[in-house]
Amino acid sequence: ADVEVIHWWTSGGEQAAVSVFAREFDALGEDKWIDTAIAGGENARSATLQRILGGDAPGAAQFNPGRQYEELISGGMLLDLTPLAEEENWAGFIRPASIAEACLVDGHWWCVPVNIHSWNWGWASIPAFENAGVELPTSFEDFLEKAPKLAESGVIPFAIGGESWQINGAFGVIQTAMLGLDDRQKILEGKDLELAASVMPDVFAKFREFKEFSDEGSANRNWNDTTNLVVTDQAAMQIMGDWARGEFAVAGEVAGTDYACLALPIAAPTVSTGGDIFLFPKQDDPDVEAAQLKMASMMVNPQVQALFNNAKGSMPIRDDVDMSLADDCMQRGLEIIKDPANIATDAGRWLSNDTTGQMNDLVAQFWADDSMTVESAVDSYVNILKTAE
Amino acid sequence: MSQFAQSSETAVPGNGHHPRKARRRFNLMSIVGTIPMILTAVGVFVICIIFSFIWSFTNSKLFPNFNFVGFDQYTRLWSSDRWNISVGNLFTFGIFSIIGNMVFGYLLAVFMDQRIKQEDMFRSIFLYPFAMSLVVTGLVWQWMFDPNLGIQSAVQKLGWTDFQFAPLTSQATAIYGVVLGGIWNGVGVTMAILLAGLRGVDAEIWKAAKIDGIPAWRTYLFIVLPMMRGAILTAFILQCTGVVRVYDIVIAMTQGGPGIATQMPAIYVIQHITDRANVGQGMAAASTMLLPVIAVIALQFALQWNAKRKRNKA
Amino acid sequence: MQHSVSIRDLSLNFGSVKVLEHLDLDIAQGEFIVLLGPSGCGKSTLLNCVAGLLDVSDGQIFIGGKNVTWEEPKDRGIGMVFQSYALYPQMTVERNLSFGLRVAGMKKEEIDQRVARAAEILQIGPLLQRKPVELSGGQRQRVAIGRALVRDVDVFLFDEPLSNLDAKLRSDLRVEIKRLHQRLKNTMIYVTHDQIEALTLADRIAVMKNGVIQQLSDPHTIYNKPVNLYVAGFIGSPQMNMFQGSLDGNKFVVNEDGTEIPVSTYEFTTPVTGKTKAVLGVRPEHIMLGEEAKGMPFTTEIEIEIVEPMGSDTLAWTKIAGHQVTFRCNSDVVLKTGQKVTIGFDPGRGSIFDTNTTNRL
Amino acid sequence: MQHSVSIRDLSLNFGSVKVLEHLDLDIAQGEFIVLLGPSGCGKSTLLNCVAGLLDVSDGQIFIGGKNVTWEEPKDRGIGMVFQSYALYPQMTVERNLSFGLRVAGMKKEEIDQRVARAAEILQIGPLLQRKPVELSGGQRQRVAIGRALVRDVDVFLFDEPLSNLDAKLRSDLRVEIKRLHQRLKNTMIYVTHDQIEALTLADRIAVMKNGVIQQLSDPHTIYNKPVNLYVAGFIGSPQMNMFQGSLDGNKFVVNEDGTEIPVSTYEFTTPVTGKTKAVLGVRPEHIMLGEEAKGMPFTTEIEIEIVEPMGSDTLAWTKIAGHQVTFRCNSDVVLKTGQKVTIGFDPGRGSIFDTNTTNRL
Amino acid sequence: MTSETMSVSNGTKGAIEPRGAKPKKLTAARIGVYAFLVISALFFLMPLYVMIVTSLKGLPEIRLGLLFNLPQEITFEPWLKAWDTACTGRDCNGLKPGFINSLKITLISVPISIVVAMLNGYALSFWKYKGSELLFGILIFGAFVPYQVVIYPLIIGLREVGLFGTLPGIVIVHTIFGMPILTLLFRNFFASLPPELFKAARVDGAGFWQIFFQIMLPMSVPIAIVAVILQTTGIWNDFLFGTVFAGRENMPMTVQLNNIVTTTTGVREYNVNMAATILTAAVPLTVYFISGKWFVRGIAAGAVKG
Ligand SMILES: Nc1ncnc2c1ncn2[C@@H]1O[C@H](COP(=O)(O)OP(=O)(O)OP(=O)(O)O)[C@@H](O)[C@H]1O
Ligand SMILES: Nc1ncnc2c1ncn2[C@@H]1O[C@H](COP(=O)(O)OP(=O)(O)OP(=O)(O)O)[C@@H](O)[C@H]1O
Ligand SMILES: [Mg+2]
Ligand SMILES: [Mg+2]
Repeated sequence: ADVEVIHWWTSGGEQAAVSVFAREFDALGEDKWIDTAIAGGENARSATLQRILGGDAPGAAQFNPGRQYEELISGGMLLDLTPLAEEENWAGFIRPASIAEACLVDGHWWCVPVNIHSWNWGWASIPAFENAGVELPTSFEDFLEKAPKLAESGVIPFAIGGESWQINGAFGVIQTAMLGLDDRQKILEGKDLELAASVMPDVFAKFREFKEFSDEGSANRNWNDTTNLVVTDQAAMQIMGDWARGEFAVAGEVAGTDYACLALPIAAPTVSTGGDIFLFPKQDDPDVEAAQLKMASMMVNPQVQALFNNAKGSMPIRDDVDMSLADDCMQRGLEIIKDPANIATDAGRWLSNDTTGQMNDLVAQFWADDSMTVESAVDSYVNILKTAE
Repeated sequence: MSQFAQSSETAVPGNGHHPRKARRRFNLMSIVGTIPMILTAVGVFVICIIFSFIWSFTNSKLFPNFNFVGFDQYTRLWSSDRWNISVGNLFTFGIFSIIGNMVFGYLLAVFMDQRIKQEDMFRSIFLYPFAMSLVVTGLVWQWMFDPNLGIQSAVQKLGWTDFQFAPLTSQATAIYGVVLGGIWNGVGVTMAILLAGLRGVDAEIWKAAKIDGIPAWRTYLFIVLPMMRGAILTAFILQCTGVVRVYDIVIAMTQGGPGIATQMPAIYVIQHITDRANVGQGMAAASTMLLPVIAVIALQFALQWNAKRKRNKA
Repeated sequence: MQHSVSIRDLSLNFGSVKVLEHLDLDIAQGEFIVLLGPSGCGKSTLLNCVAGLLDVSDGQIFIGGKNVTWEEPKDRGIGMVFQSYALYPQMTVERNLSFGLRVAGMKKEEIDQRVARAAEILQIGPLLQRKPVELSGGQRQRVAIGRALVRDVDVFLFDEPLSNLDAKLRSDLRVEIKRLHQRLKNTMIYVTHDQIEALTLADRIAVMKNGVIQQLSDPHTIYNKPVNLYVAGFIGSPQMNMFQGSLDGNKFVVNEDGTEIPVSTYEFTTPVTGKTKAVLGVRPEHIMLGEEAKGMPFTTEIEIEIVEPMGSDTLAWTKIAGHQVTFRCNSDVVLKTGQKVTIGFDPGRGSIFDTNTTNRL
Repeated sequence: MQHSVSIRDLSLNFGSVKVLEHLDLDIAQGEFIVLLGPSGCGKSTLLNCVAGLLDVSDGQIFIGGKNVTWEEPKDRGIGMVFQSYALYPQMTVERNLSFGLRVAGMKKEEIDQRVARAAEILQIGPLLQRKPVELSGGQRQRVAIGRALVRDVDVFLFDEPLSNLDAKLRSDLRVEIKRLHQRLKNTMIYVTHDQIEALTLADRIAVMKNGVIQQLSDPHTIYNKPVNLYVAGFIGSPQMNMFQGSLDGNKFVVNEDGTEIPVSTYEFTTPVTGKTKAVLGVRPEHIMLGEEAKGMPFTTEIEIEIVEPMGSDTLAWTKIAGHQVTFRCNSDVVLKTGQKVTIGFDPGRGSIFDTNTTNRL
Repeated sequence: MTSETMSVSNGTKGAIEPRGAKPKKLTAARIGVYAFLVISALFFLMPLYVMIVTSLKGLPEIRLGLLFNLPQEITFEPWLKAWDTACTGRDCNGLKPGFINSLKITLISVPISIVVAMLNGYALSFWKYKGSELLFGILIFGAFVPYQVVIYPLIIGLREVGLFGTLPGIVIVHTIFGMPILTLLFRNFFASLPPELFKAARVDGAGFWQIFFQIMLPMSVPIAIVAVILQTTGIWNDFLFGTVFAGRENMPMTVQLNNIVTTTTGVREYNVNMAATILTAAVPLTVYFISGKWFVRGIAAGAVKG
């Protein structure tokens, strides 16, 4: 039977990646992949939810790992993948654990993780640093020391855009760097308010130091226009997820000569476990259900994972995948991910979208509004954690 | 007389008894014809509003539920910086964009009214933005307000190096940049409505004003403008609905930024209902937004009722 | 006798505003009734009630002996003509005329025949294929009448059908309506605030004020024997000349300067005894000039203030005993402003009203 | 003599439509001129040219001896009153009156004085603080006149000022305008299509047709000696009775049935020789009835078709020699439809026109 | 008439006797009028200009950031791509496929929503019943409710009648959301018609539907044009309802436009975005340019009264 898939992969690389899934699925037999692309995660997720509500659920739908779909699970709206997962022993090969946990709730598999995207990257323009006569940074402190020099040489030391998720992403990376994984987890998962109150002021204060080195035009810039500043050597560095690599590739830049990908924190590189998952809303038609299971199985298949992640530029959710085609930066990431100690679980695992949203708002406001004190920002931060569920 | 009445009554059997009570004729077809309206008004809007209120007292997350939590959602709403800023922005945006639209729209209408040769062309130019999707035109405006790409840099390159025009980059001015975009988008329709209103003004008023020696601008301002109540009201209502629902243009131009400086209540509502999966909070915000609208409409009804009562008395 | 239209105890309110209250009116078969009154007195409201376009608050309406109080307009056997013509703008004249018949599902031949007859009566044959915008005001009104005509009904209702036309057309169409009535012999109810129309057209005129019929009589009576001050003042152009004063035996004493006017020729409807405050009304054409004034019970010399030549006759304005007075004279007489002339009148041809009750004495 | 308003060789086109062509008109100081004509004949256009509200295509306009052809309206020394009143709706009456003066920067005392004077003349003192919506039609028109009055100008222009009012108000205000003229003695140019207004108000009437002045004379001449068929037909209500026929020596022979009417009493303006096709026109009030008809050069017995009692007099419709004829008689005479009566007239009081040129013979 | 007021007399007066037509002179006021209009027009056209030149540039040229410069090398590649080959998910057919869907949705929804609103306005003007004014008040109120608030009940309602995710479903949704403003428009229009027209038709025996279809409907052409313009724009540009209610087969063009324009993690092709936007706006723009004249006239025909 046909399986309609809602996703938000609409741009070049994404399109190639989704085509891998579709092609592979279609190749499995008479079942067909019906593609419904809706750009923008928000739009696509809303459409999925509303269509589930309207009794016209798609066969599969893309989500981000997190807590958004908790209610779909508890409401019994999703197909239970556990028998399949146990049969194929997903628990055995899906790594890191935090990615598996996104789908493994109360011992049942409710979704399929398909890739890993890490936020913890810094993208630096090597010519920009060379022109300013400084080395690539070795830490955020180091970067902030070198930044004035960079500014003098006429480049924007710290490139950032205006979208709140960009700002919050960079903030998260800096937070990870300053607190370390354990404290971060205590605060975000454990909601340790005291700890947050004691350590977050430094994070906010540090974060504000970066602002001085950003440019006037950042306020409304898209992330990729921001990346373009690095590509064209107008800016020295940007903190952005691993998808930024595509921008450099399109511009024909070569990692190591034209730009450098710094796994963050530079001293102890980590990988955050963002990424994509698919969930499979319950259907009336048993044929469709069979096809859904076939699709789930296909998505974790090692060959498919290899093809897919190479196309997408993301890391696979299993180790036994041939990623020899991947570029240097990704190879770096694949190295880092091998050690579970380097895994920075995506905050979305612990925080509801509502909470994440409030944090986005807070961080963006703090970034833009110089009159907001660190204290009041921390107060708000703690308060958000306190009321988080 | 009464005798006649009786005989006539009896002559026509089945026509009731005297005195016959008045019976309002009830028109079934009118109700049948407006079934869509009844369904929409009652079945959609009323139900929505009622449920919005109910859900605003629950902790509904992704889907609406009925776990009541009292006024928690409202407490959170009004303690949220973002909401407070949004409300402030709505007023700033509303006041400036409505005034801007009206003033600019009226000016355009007045100038269009000067027996312009190329009226068709100008009208099309002023109207076309209304037909364009804001998703991209917002982006273009963002470019044009960009200090490094847009108007500022273009003018600076012409020699005025001190020229500063990048409203969207500062928290203080970003909302006015959005206002400008909003005016660009909507002023054409306002112009068309006001132009229609202008053309509806009695030509003899113009003649009278000319004979009185009243300069054209004063005629437009003090005589004609107050005569265009219908047109102004229509334009005003259209704009109010636009202002309350303002969403696309902000998303396209600033995404609510810098920071949260240009957030709007509608964005707050929509984000909470959808991506942030906090329907309770979204509904609390929506219900709050509806209160002033309800107040205005209630006021309108009260005024009408009062005027009617007065008229009846007179 | 079978009345064509009977209105019994009719009341109508708009909300709390009472426009008509306990109104009775009987109209004979073939009679031409004109409802005359100032703007807002409820003429159109009454007509709309008869037509079934307004729901009455109380009372009944009979047409052709049938109680039609709650009947649909189309089932009442009426045709109606409006001031604004109310032609359907997108239809040709022919379709305008036939619309009602087509709606009723009448046969094609029958429709054609009726339209042809109406077109012949109203001489609008050449206009049948035009749209209303291509017609002049008079032609439009004729089509509007035609629309009532084709319905082949007993009762015609007219709501100020001529007031949108200019003076000349108005008088032409007035005659046409009169002819039409003579030819068709239908019952007609005609609303107007133009007293000339009322006087020339009506078999009987109902003069209305604030929703109440003041007087219902033939034009001659209405004009010459108005029942009260209101009717006297409303009918006649220029207005009847009014003298404020008091009756004292056979004399009418004008308030201002005590001028005495003998009223022994006047036929009182009610015997008057003692001194009564009263108003004496004299129509402008009953005031005579020069030679003709000589034999009149009351004569006086006055100075002409304004002269209004109207072609066929001439109006002159002056003062008698401190009251503004108009009189009408032959257009052959040459009058000049400031000229002194003798005028006189016979109060027997005038009207006398009680100042308090305003009723005719 | 110094003319108050002189129009010389005036032409006006709207695009290719020529509305006025080579029009000349001289108006004396203090004269009351009425422009009379059917709708669309260019009356308003001419008035607007004088007021400076339309730019003329050719020719000149002089007011008070000054060439004002390209002057701004406010500088021409004119005041204008419009059909729709054109009051500024949101201003009180007082501000309506004073707005122009205030804009011109006049001193407060002067303004107050002028407004007070206008209010006194027009008796609108108590209304000064009201807004136009709170006024009746007649009051509005009075305010509109007041607005022209305060300008203290020599020339008043009226564009159908009374045609939005009902019959009664119209005749009242007509008299007021006449009084105003007598009091102020300004030059007034008054546009109307109502011939009664024209006849009663004018010192001279200019009858227009298609942008051309047909006849410019005093009302008596216009009424009694129309220069052509058009003027004869346009003036007079009901219309002049027209007989188609031909002149043969001292006789007028009606086409239809060869009835002969002796015209020896008629004063020809041009000598007529031989047999000429002509139209004989007789005004309704010049047709006499019964006893009075006896001595007339032409008498006949007819049957009454329609009777229109108008209160002060009565119109009757009949046929003479195949022509529709109306005559006016005293309202005391009782006429009935179908009644046979003798009527007669004196062609010497009528008008005879050449059928071809339509000019008076 | 009004427009004469701005014409200014030249100075010739007094002794010299001017003949002939008033000399035409370009006065300061006239120049000011045109200057204002031209500057305003530039303000309005600027974004369109930027969009057009951007859509004709290659990506490298765009990256230079010279927004207002004309393209050094004109390329129509982006237009072809936007229409024909741009990928929106797995399918790479550009805007093309959605065009038909949008056309379908618009062509069906516009007349239906207009007829429904016309009926409402007609009933509210001529056939008032108890509560009809209240209904109208609620409707106007609905014009202020953010769409998303109303979506849940609508989804559930349409699900219950089995129309969720179908063409009739999306038509109903557009009809509902177009109703408040359109009803206001038509009500005002009908209220400005002479009531005698209605009365005459009643006397002629026509009922609710006959008067509506045979008399009122043909008369409301001017205002219907206004409604068509407003609705076409609204429905054609709708994204929200299209994604939720139309169902997969009927996804409107804006979904594809959005897919082309919005990228979360991918390269943005601005030139294609601009071309796509202009292409998407083509239909409403055409409607505007063709019927702009009627727009003002239609509004004048009654929408501004009352
Ligand atoms: N729909 C309505 N609602 C409330 N009052 C109304 C309505 N229609 C008419 N009236 C009032 O009823 C009274 C009578 O109105 P009607 O139209 O019958 O007067 P009329 O005699 O026909 O006047 P006119 O000569 O101006 O036509 C007026 O005072 C008017 O204000
Ligand atoms: N602005 C205009 N453009 C073109 N033609 C016009 C214009 N104004 C008037 N006309 C034409 O000029 C002619 C004269 O019009 P005008 O208004 O002077 O007539 P009028 O005698 O005042 O008629 P009415 O009694 O109806 O007011 C008419 O045929 C009219 O159609
Ligand atoms: Mg009436
Ligand atoms: Mg005119």
